Amino acid sequence: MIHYPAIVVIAPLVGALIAGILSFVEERYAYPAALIATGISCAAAVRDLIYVAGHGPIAYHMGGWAPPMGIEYRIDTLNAMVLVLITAIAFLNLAASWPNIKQEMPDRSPSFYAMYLLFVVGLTGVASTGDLFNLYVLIEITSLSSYTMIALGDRDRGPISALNYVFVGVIGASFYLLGVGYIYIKTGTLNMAEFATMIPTLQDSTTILTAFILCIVGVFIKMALFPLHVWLPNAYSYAPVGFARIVAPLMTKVMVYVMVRLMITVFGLDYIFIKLHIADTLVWLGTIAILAGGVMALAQTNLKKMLAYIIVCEIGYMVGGAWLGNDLGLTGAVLHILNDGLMTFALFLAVGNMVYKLDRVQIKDLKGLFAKMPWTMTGFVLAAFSIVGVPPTCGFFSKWYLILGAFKAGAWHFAAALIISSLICAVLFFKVFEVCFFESPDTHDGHGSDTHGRHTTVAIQEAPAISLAVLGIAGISLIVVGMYSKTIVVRLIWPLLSS
Amino acid sequence: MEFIQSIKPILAVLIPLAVIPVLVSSGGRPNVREAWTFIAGILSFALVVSMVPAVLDGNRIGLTLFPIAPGADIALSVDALGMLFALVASSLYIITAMYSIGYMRGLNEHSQTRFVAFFALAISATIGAAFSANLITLYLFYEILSLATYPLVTHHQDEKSKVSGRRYLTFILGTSIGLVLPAMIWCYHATGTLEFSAAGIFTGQLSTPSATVLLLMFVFGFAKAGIMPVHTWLPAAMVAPTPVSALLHAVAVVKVGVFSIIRVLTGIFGVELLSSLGLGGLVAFIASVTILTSSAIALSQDEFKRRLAYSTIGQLSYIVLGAALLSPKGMTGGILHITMHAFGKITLFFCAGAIYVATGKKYLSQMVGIGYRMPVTMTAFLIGAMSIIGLPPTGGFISKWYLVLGTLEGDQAVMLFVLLTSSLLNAAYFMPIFYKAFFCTQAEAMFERKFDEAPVMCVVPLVITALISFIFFFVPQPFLKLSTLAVTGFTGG
Amino acid sequence: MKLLSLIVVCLTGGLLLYGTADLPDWGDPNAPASLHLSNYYIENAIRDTEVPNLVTAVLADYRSIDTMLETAVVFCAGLACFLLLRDFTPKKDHHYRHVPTGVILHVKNPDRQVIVGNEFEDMDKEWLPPDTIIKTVCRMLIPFIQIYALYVVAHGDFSPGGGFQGGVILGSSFILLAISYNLKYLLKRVSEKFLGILSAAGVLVYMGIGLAAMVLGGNFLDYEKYAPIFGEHHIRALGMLGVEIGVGMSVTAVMVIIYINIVSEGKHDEGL
Amino acid sequence: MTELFMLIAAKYNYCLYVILMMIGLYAMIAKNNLMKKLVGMNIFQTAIILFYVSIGFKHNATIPIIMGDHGHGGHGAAINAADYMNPLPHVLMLTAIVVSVATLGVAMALCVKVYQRYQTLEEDELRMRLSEKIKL
Repeated sequence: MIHYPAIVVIAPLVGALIAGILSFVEERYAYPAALIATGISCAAAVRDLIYVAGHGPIAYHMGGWAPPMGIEYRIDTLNAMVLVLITAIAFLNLAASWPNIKQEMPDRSPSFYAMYLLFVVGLTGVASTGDLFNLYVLIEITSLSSYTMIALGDRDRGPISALNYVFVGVIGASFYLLGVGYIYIKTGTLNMAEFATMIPTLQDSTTILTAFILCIVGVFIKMALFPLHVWLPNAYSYAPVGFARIVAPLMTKVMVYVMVRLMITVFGLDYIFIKLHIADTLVWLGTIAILAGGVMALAQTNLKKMLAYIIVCEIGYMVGGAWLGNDLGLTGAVLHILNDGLMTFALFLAVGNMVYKLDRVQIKDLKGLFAKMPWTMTGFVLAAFSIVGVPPTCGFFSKWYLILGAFKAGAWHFAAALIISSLICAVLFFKVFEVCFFESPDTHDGHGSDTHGRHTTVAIQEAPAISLAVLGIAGISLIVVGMYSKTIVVRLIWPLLSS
Repeated sequence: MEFIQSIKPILAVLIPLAVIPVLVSSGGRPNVREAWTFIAGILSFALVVSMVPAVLDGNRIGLTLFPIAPGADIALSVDALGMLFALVASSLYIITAMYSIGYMRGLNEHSQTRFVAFFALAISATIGAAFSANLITLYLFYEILSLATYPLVTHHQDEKSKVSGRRYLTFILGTSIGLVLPAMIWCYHATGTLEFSAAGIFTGQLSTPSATVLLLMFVFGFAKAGIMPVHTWLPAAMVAPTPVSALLHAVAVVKVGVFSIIRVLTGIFGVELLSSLGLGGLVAFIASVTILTSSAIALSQDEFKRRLAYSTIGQLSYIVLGAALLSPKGMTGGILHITMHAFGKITLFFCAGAIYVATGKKYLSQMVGIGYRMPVTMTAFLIGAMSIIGLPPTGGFISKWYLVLGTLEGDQAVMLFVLLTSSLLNAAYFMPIFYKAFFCTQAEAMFERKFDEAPVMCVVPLVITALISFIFFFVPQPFLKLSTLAVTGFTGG
Repeated sequence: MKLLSLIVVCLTGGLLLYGTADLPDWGDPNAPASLHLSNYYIENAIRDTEVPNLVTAVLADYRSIDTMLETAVVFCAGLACFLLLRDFTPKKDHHYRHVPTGVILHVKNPDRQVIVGNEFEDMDKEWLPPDTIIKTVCRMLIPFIQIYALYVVAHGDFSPGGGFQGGVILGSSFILLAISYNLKYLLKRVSEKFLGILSAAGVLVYMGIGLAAMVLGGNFLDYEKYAPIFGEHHIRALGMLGVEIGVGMSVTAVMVIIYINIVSEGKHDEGL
Repeated sequence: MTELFMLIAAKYNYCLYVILMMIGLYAMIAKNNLMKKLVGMNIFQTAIILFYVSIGFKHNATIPIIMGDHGHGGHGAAINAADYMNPLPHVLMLTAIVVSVATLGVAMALCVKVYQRYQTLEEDELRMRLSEKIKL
């Protein structure tokens, strides 16, 4: 009897509770407990992936009840992959972030770990549940813990941006809840798989249409798709670094996973693309998101804000790709969930190291960083190349599938947007590299030292070793995932589409 | 003609890559670091040479590394064209490594470890591009090369190199992502594969207008080939130290651009498709425009390295012109010119560097009468210049000879006229330098007659490359055989 | 801005109303929602779980992972209030009242402390004298509220009630104590450490029951698997009771934590 | 006209919940004071709870607690589903109520923190104080 689906979700919850207790009893042991919890969860997720890749989906009946009556956790290749991504990043981030967390909130870091683990519980739950209402509860856990942790960041603007995020998040979650309500009224069941069998008979009922629109709009709000993204830049740039490193790569990507899950298993591909005619409007929405995200990122002076807008741009990739209507576009979107999670994680790791040392993230303050923090900058450069889409790294390969899907679907505007956004990202990152490479740290603003040959050798002040090690692992995984993207696609994503 | 499975190509690519951590770690001790560069250079050159006999008798060595998508995976395969280019790149790497020791120590440049490390990365990317079996592997190494050379071009980290670095990137990265990527994906979408094959991958499902658009996207996409509208990054990149300009901008970087265009013309489109659609003439026209205008601009350039840069742009378009003639002789001439131009132009860049190290002079107007002070450098400059112009005792003559035969074979009189006038222009902008260096009156000479050369480590590579381009005239053997073999592969089928 | 939001709101309203066009009428018995799944619950929930209150049966047994995550949300809210508002900086000045004479001392520097005993009494800044009537009534009322709360928790199986409702009532009894007396009075009896541990322990109880089922071979939260230990009879009802107690514990603790932190803005000295 | 009226009469619970929700949504978006936004949020969530609970209602059916002799192993008389209300929406709404309470608690804690920092809860004053804070 394989219990891995349950262990993946339960382990962080047990860890959170123990860390919660330990924060009152023995503060020292809270961090190791958190580390062990995420480690177990990561191991279970990997075992899940191996099992599912080998033997097909697992259906885990919670409480021993068969699906329509009880809640069922269905793990197939898609969410096994996403689960491994979530738990791996959670574990690595926890290992890398303790210096940052100790620096930012010395007096309450044990309970921060408890809240962090609750966030991980929410994410892993969202990625593995097979029940529509249970998904709402898990989305609430994720957002509740992210509201609090964002407010712990910047003294002046943290609470306000968290509050804005609360209002927008509640609207999003409630729309989704309403959509589930409409589904429940029409079919009487809350289980995804069973609802999928009922869809063919209810093809043309207006309620199912409104239910679909409500669910999708709710997920778009949580995903920060372009017109609804207003809360994201403030929330992610004023969050504490330890938390920004996990919310940036995962929160929006898991919501994209929910959208893909809604498209494939719940409503069914033929209902969405044949019955409804909103596919190409959503591809246009994706295109606008890509371009708007890129342009706004160009205008930023704060490095974290710039990366936040790049996330808005990446969301445009995935939404546009998923709605192209052919298997290549969907493969590209799913592969991009994995790649973009890794890329953003590596980027925010590097930014976290910079903040740990420099404590300022305005781009103009990053002078001479290649000399001062060479290893962090190499990690940052590798992640930047992956976002731009330079071949050895994984960003290129998901763009490859997305553009192919766009060609196949004849969506020239989407393909053009992808190319233009790669160029914009190139300009963005080289604007930062110029500041870091050319100006040596002690020259005053304005002109770099243009005297030939005379250079101050700057002492290397690197971030702590553990953060660098994790940044190294993230960097290497970027290239490895890139190289093995075909095995990922053929073994994990295509069986999904054919089923 | 069969496919030998061997790991030699990947080893040749990995050796310079593997040596980088060693270089970085031995940063403190310069001599150890230089020794390691040499070991890497010699090892990879030996590996490349060991593959020559197998390639010469017609079969290809290769290996598939990572499957990326059905029909497009990262794979290396060495054929005649790839072998020729890899031989040039790896041999000149050793010579330039020696030269850069002399140059960098002569001017005690800062952060030499970073310089050497990125140099090795650039070379490994070049060899990788030479051995790539399909368009996606070529694109992969092309991108790595353009990003690896950015820190080399902007080595001085001052305002001027920042501006030229920005221009370098906008052109190279902009065109490669903006034009080549969509074009490549368009091909993959249309045909389902990106493997270079003699008969081209388009089996008829490509209409003329879309074929022209695709071809133009590729030609202007590979901005490293310096075709006219996208060439401005090359003169701007002259702000880099001379070893960088010498190897990268005379041999590695620009040659990868031209090499990719040839690969696309012969491997993706196929000679029959191009001649049937008449696209060869279009590319030839673009190339000839570049040749004439760049040679004309070179006349007016006073700075030594900028003049050499514009002459490189002209010479590169010779190679593209050769490939675009679609006649066997023309293509052989074009491919052979890769080698001849490489050795000739690198000599000239070495001379420029030597003069700068010895006298600190950059501008030609300040070099009147330099022959008295640095006769060895200037005679090597003469041989290099003659090879570029195409005069008999040097190797350049042979490739120009085949190019002219190619134009006659393809009965394109206009191209013949272009070749001859540009040779005249080459002579027009090289000979005055030599003349003023030696035959100037006592009053004008800016240097007294004392024999005072650049450091030995600079002059020796100078002399070696001059001698090689001289010997090529008599025994061009490995390269000529390779280019004829490559051409029979493309046309003969 | 107001007009724009009005338009948006009316738009969504229109969409929702459009959606209700072919919904079943209110309360008609053969609407699809009340045919498929709920009939199964009504007909054989009593047979499977021997718990007459169907809502608790579904809540704590059929969909028990939902409720566990629900208690996790409650724990998360309590932890959030602690994390956000709690500040440990010591208070700068103190007010003491000398009980026999009624003189009020205002001690300015923080390290000079006065021993709070029968002679001196710690006092809030906006100190309002505790009205004896309220104090005595509340002192009498609170025990009965607490007993009623425990009844509600325990009788979730037979009568409407359960962990959440009972926990809230128990929590409100503590809050009543804090309102009638003052916050320090409550904190003396129910320390912050106790509340923190209780809130986590509640969810751990719930989790423990689930994990034990896994250890005994069943799926997570499958109460059948306790049969060999607790006997075959009423095993699911027992499982549910244990779960309800866990929920009640954590809800009580979290209610009190939220009240304390918000009222005293995290300083845990004066409250309402 | 009458059948439209009949339609409204039969489905008046849905109209009610939509109106309530729109009030809540409007308050959340348009109101200037943060606390009023919180109240709006609460109305918004309560409207959805009303909608769910109204799904579960059946005419002349009692609350979903099975009374009398049906208990103990179910060998008593068969239970007629029509005369008990649908328990599932009530379960779901128990969870949704707890979620809205938790969110309200966290949002209120955030408001307290904002007030501690800026001494105001009015949106426009906040924006003014924020901008002048950036300048100094």
